[in-house]
Amino acid sequence: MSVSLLNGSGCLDALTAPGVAAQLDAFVTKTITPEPREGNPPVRIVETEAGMLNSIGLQGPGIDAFLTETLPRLAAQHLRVWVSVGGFSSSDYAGICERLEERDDVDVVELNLSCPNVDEAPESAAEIVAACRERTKARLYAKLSPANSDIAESARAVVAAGADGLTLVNTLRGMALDPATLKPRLARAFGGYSGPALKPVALACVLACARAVDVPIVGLGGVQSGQDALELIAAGASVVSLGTILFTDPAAPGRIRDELKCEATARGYGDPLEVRGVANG
Amino acid sequence: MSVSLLNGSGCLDALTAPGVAAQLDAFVTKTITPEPREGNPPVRIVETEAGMLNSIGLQGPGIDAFLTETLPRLAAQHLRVWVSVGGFSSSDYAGICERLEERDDVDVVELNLSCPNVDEAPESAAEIVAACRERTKARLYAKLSPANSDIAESARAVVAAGADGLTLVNTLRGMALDPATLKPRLARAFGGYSGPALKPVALACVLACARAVDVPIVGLGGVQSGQDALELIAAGASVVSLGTILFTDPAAPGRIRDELKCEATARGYGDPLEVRGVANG
Amino acid sequence: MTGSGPVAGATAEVVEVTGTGPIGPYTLLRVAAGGIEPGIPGQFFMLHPPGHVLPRPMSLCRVDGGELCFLIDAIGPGTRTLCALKAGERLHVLGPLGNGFDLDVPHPLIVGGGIGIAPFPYVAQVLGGGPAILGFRSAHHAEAAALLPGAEVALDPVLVTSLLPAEPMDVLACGPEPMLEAVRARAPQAQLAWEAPMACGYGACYGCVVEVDGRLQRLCVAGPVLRAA
Amino acid sequence: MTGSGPVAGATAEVVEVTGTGPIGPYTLLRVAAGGIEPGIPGQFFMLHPPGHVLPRPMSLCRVDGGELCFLIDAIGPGTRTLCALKAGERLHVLGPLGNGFDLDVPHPLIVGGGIGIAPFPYVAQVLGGGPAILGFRSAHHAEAAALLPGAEVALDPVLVTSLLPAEPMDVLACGPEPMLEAVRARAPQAQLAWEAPMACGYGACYGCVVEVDGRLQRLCVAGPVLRAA
Ligand SMILES: Cc1cc2nc3c(=O)[nH]c(=O)nc-3n(C[C@H](O)[C@H](O)[C@H](O)COP(=O)(O)OP(=O)(O)OC[C@H]3O[C@@H](n4cnc5c(N)ncnc54)[C@H](O)[C@@H]3O)c2cc1C
Ligand SMILES: Cc1cc2nc3c(=O)[nH]c(=O)nc-3n(C[C@H](O)[C@H](O)[C@H](O)COP(=O)(O)OP(=O)(O)OC[C@H]3O[C@@H](n4cnc5c(N)ncnc54)[C@H](O)[C@@H]3O)c2cc1C
Ligand SMILES: Cc1cc2nc3c(=O)[nH]c(=O)nc-3n(C[C@H](O)[C@H](O)[C@H](O)COP(=O)(O)O)c2cc1C
Ligand SMILES: Cc1cc2nc3c(=O)[nH]c(=O)nc-3n(C[C@H](O)[C@H](O)[C@H](O)COP(=O)(O)O)c2cc1C
Ligand code: FES
Ligand code: FES
Repeated sequence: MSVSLLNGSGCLDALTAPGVAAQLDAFVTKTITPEPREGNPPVRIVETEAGMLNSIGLQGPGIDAFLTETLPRLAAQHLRVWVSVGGFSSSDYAGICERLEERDDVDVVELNLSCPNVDEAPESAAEIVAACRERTKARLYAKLSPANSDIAESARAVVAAGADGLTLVNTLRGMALDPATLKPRLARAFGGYSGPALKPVALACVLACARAVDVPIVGLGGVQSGQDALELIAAGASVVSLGTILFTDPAAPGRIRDELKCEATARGYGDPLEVRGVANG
Repeated sequence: MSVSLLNGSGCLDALTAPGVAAQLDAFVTKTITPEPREGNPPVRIVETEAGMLNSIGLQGPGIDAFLTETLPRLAAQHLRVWVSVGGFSSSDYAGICERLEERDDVDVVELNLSCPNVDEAPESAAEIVAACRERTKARLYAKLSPANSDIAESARAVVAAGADGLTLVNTLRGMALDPATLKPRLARAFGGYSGPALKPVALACVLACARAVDVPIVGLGGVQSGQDALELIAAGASVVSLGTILFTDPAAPGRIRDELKCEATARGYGDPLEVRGVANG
Repeated sequence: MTGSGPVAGATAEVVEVTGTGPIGPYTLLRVAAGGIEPGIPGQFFMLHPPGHVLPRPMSLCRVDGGELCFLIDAIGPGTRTLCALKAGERLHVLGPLGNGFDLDVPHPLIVGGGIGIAPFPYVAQVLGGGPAILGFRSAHHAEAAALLPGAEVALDPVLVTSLLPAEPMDVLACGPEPMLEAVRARAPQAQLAWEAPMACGYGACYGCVVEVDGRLQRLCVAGPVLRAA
Repeated sequence: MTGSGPVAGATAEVVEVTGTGPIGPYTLLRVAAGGIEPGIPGQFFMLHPPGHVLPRPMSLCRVDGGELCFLIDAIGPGTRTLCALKAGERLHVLGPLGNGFDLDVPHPLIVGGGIGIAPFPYVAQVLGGGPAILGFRSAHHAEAAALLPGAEVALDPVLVTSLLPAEPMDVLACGPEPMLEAVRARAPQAQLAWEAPMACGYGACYGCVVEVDGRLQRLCVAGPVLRAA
């Protein structure tokens, strides 16, 4: 078993790009909410110097249509499916977990505890995880925000509450202004900051959490190459996700899988997974 | 009165580079702690794709030597002085504030509530501000971390506790690995992430806080040009600080002051300060 | 208005980047097609300006023996980087993407405004000519009309819509939003090529949504060419 | 070992960047001096590789009629960018910085290891010649000895310290840390030019600290040239 490559939630639609999803070890859905959502008004994306901002705002069909329409079509593509779950209260999250519990075509439930584009649930990440844990036996991954003064502490709390793994990291909150008018470029002013600029932050979060808890970690944030992926593994991840890079290079999963293998071999490792935790110590 | 330009704390030593400090409207000291500190072991700095990491670890003379040696030499340079204060408990901070209270050569006391390179005080930012407020009548600025899930809420809390202004933002926590060995490049693994990559985060924090509180804001994070400075002002800052840019360009304060004036004029403003808050609304 | 297929990317070599001479302020970026299919006129490609985080959507302007040509208006950092490429440099090209024009119509009429001329030289190549009306901001901009020989040209303040013929035609339009809205009002059967900021161009990011039939839909998947009504 | 003054920066034009021909794997970057003072041998300049966030410290290698020459070993992203500069491109240069060699000594002896040869051609220019011992990893690297005509050359596994003369000399040394430590042990009066990663080069960042006299001091201010004992 080697390193698995996934997509970051919200960075791929397997239904419109099946060939891209087919390169992945599992497909992560865009975050699903209890009700259908239109998402935020456009402009929703803008490029910055070493990253991008998005303010999609969780556009999606809601859990009902997801179960009846989306999930069967994903299953037909023979994809392993991770379902990303969002909401505005712990009962939103727990309710979706309960609905997913009936399905055997869901591999992992990833709790998006950290979307910078919608108002947050008033409960803590650990409270939401605990509420979900009561309602499902599925594997639960907690996706944490890097905008956290002590992410290791949050990691301990969500693992204590029942998370089986961590996904690190979601976007930071950022803003960009139009150079001429000095007005925000995004209709909602704020957006989630992703891409290469996020990589040092993701690496720090993965190492800090790998030291704090003993669960599998999905590393993501600014991965563009096999070298970047290998660094996240060295920091403690055992799975790597690709986000923003998919927008410039839909062939990235295959390319990065190859590069990862080469980079590991060049350093004398038989398999990229052997690199796990090398940065620690 | 126009926009003042300062240096970010820890990004300039006025004693070794008086000509650089002389270009500024006020000089901000490196964070002063109660006792002398050696700081962290080297390697302490590393460049990343669009930023840098530092793990200086508050190397400094401590408050006693600062008062007897450093401050008189700064005064002899006719600099307006902002003293950055740090510590490991609210009584550390308050104790330094009390010592500074005797001095009339200190313009502003900036409380560094957010250094990613030392263990944090266990109290909240607001508790530290409140403890300092009790001990000094000096103008108190609270310097906040962007690693915060709700910085507007922190801003409200520190202002309610008596802060006269905000400094936004300090560095994020980041890490970089040696590409060959996959070990951390910094001796302490983690460092504070600054430079251009931080700019979208700083802009978002300044706008969020400008909407939440009505106190002066010092904006900093990734400023490289007059355009960048103007954007922070549009987001709500009335003072702009220069950090990482000083390392490549010690003439940046003069250059950016000129550029700021030109950029404002080109957009029909008589003075850069008129741009304040334009991004809001 | 069809064309969706697998998402195909390739690294292409720049053959030449022309200056601003005979085509107004625009730049013609010519890249070696290699194995890249030109697709259907009105489809677009994502061109990745080296050093940038995101690619930029561009209509295919013309196909010249083994070359794909893009007509670019340098309005910001990404388009400026694309226009500054030199012969021999390489860039990543993804496409063809989205849904192009349905050219199987009895009376095609090309209507372009400004840089909205971009997809039409290729349209004309496929149609083998046909009537065209182009609007430009200035005589300098109108030099680009040379890319579509025989086109009728309107200069500001004359609007292209004022030159639309009385008899109903199958309008194929691309240009600034106000122009497309005006065309839509006049010609409900028109096929309109819209723009929106895009991050991926293939349905992955949900960044490019526009309101279609009362819902926010991804322009890169549902368009960029949409029926007026 | 003096030289601190105001921090002076300038944008300088690249005159030429030589290949790897006669100087081993190293590259000689030659920039127009303009108004930049060369300073004292052993002082350094911060060269800003375009597109990077931080400048890189480089010893001045040689002064040739209106040109400042830097000898660069491309070991990472910043030095690779510097070595890839083309004639006519511009870069930001800050300096001279720090404390150089005190050349007012009776019996100067140059001792360099690898890229540590960099400051010595300028030392020899100022001294008007003098004895030199250089150590290199390979014959290819040793081609760089051509920059210091008359120097004695040791190739690995022979160490430069084994070539140090018995009589006491005023050693001026630059090279890898183990070499400097070995020289320090043999010649307590030696002047050693150290290296440390630097962000600013002028005392602003506290990034470049090394232990001097039992305390962590900024190498860019206290050095880079320090007395061995
Ligand atoms: C399907 C499609 C086909 C296109 N074909 C062409 C073409 O053939 N030739 C050509 O020159 N341009 C074309 N464009 C527009 C082009 O993609 C944008 O001009 C480009 O992305 C701008 O990037 P930039 O970095 O230069 O400017 P930015 O800094 O991204 O933008 C500068 C200004 O333009 C606005 N803007 C940016 N992107 C768009 C967009 N896609 N639509 C509307 N406004 C935008 C921004 O809000 C900003 O005000 C097309 C767009 C689409 C969606
Ligand atoms: C005063 C001074 C003078 C110098 N003069 C020269 C010179 O004339 N010619 C020359 O080629 N080099 C010189 N150097 C070294 C040069 O500055 C570094 O090689 C360069 O900064 C590396 O940058 P990079 O981005 O290429 O590599 P990086 O990615 O920064 O580094 C690659 C590897 O080298 C290590 N490293 C980086 N910088 C230094 C450093 N300053 N000291 C020790 N190890 C480091 C890193 O830890 C890493 O392992 C000098 C250094 C100093 C302090
Ligand atoms: C356009 C876009 C949409 C996103 N939508 C979601 C989402 O719905 N749920 C979620 O958990 N993360 C979402 N993310 C965050 C990514 O999954 C990922 O955590 C982040 O982009 C960092 O990775 P990257 O730097 O590789 O892009 C989104 C990111 C982008 C760029
Ligand atoms: C080398 C270095 C040292 C710093 N030391 C301090 C410090 O002592 N106290 C403090 O409040 N901030 C410190 N900072 C943070 C800066 O003041 C500033 O908040 C940050 O660098 C963001 O601005 P920039 O992107 O312009 O550099 C330091 C930053 C750097 C790069
Ligand atoms: S551009 Fe990404 S979904 Fe349309
Ligand atoms: S390099 Fe910044 S203090 Fe020495």
